[in-house]
Amino acid sequence: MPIKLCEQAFNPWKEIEAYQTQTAELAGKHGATAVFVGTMRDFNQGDGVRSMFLEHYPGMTEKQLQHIVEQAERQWSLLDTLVLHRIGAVNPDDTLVLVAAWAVHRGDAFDACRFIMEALKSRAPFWKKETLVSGQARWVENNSKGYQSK
Amino acid sequence: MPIKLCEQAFNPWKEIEAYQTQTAELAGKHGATAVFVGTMRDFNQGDGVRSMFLEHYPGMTEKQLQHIVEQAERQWSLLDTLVLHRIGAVNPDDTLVLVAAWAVHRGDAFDACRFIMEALKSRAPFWKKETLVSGQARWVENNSKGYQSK
Amino acid sequence: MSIKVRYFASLKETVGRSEDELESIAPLSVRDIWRQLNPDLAMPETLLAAINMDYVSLDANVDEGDELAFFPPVTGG
Amino acid sequence: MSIKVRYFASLKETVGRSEDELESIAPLSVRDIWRQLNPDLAMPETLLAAINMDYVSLDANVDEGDELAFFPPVTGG
Repeated sequence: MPIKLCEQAFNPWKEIEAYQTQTAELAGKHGATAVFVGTMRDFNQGDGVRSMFLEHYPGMTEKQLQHIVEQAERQWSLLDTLVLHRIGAVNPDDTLVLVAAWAVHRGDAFDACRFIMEALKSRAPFWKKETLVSGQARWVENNSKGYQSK
Repeated sequence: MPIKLCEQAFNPWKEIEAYQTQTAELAGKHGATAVFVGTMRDFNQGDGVRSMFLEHYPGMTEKQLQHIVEQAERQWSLLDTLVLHRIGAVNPDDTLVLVAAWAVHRGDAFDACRFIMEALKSRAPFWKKETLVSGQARWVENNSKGYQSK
Repeated sequence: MSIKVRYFASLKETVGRSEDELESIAPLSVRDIWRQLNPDLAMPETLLAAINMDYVSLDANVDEGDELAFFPPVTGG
Repeated sequence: MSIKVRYFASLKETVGRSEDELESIAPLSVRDIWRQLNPDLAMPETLLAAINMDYVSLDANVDEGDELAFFPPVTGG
């Protein structure tokens, strides 16, 4: 269940392939892999976007992602997971996030991948600041509060 | 929306990467890619499996997959899809199926990928015949009828 | 003109043939054709049928020139 | 011992600082600390808080030595 924050651009398909190849326990054992890749678009809320900065809370980000993956592992029958998230300066078409889940059966892989992704969106402390084509900078807003404190 | 039946082993991650790279319209436009990869296990229903043969109904397979993808495209907002399915003789750890869906938003990509995969399992005319480690051959059974004729 | 009938997977092994050719004058349903071609074989409960590569019910009518296929539940993916 | 307070993203720009250090004798809630450190700034409705990198409610008590963080709704992924 590696979780990595990446300061440099990464190729999600090469990352999955490399991880799967090096993880001998998966060979012949997993029947299902569900993957989500989030990519930076060059357009958001009606404006062209030139670049973006991904701020995060070092330490808390890793801790929350760890919680999320452990929760998924308790809830579904998983063989392995992989979570990569970009931090710092990013450009359109860069991969922002990769979530992969390996399981024997497809239901577990699909459900866990989606759960991890939704939980990451609402709980992992990342914040996006866009620089528009116009030169203006703005924080991306999240209309839902996301994490609901009790 | 390419749909391909593959007689030879293929690497799903290289296929996605190659398709995405050659499809210029996706660059900077897609925010979300959801992928499912089904892989042959070396174990099924309590028995070691040595190899498998994937029979299909040529013509109907392509027609049904086309229907399924078109249905997904009507139901969700998608930028593109890719469906590859292996046919013929396969070995453990070979990829059996790859479904990818590209969209602006993650909900569409996730839902469409899962829909295509579930519909493929119930409607695409493929049949698996396993050869066990013991040498015995058997057809894989589908306990649900799958496609419900009205 | 005639009706081409195809069998797949385990069903092909059960009936012992992959294809039949049927000359018919009267209108026939999918069910009628099965009975006519396989009089000694009960229709499997989970039997699926397709006419011209689209799924149909066992009561569907088959026309001259159609390709009718019989097969067990599918197990791809 | 003291309480370390951190601000992130747009909130950091709004308060104009990334960190505060607070010496406290009385027991304080997250809400108390916000008010003490930012007396002229209404608490944003969507404010999130974490103590030692776990989410907490605004009524949670903060202990000496804790790291308290304030930030807006997250937008990762």
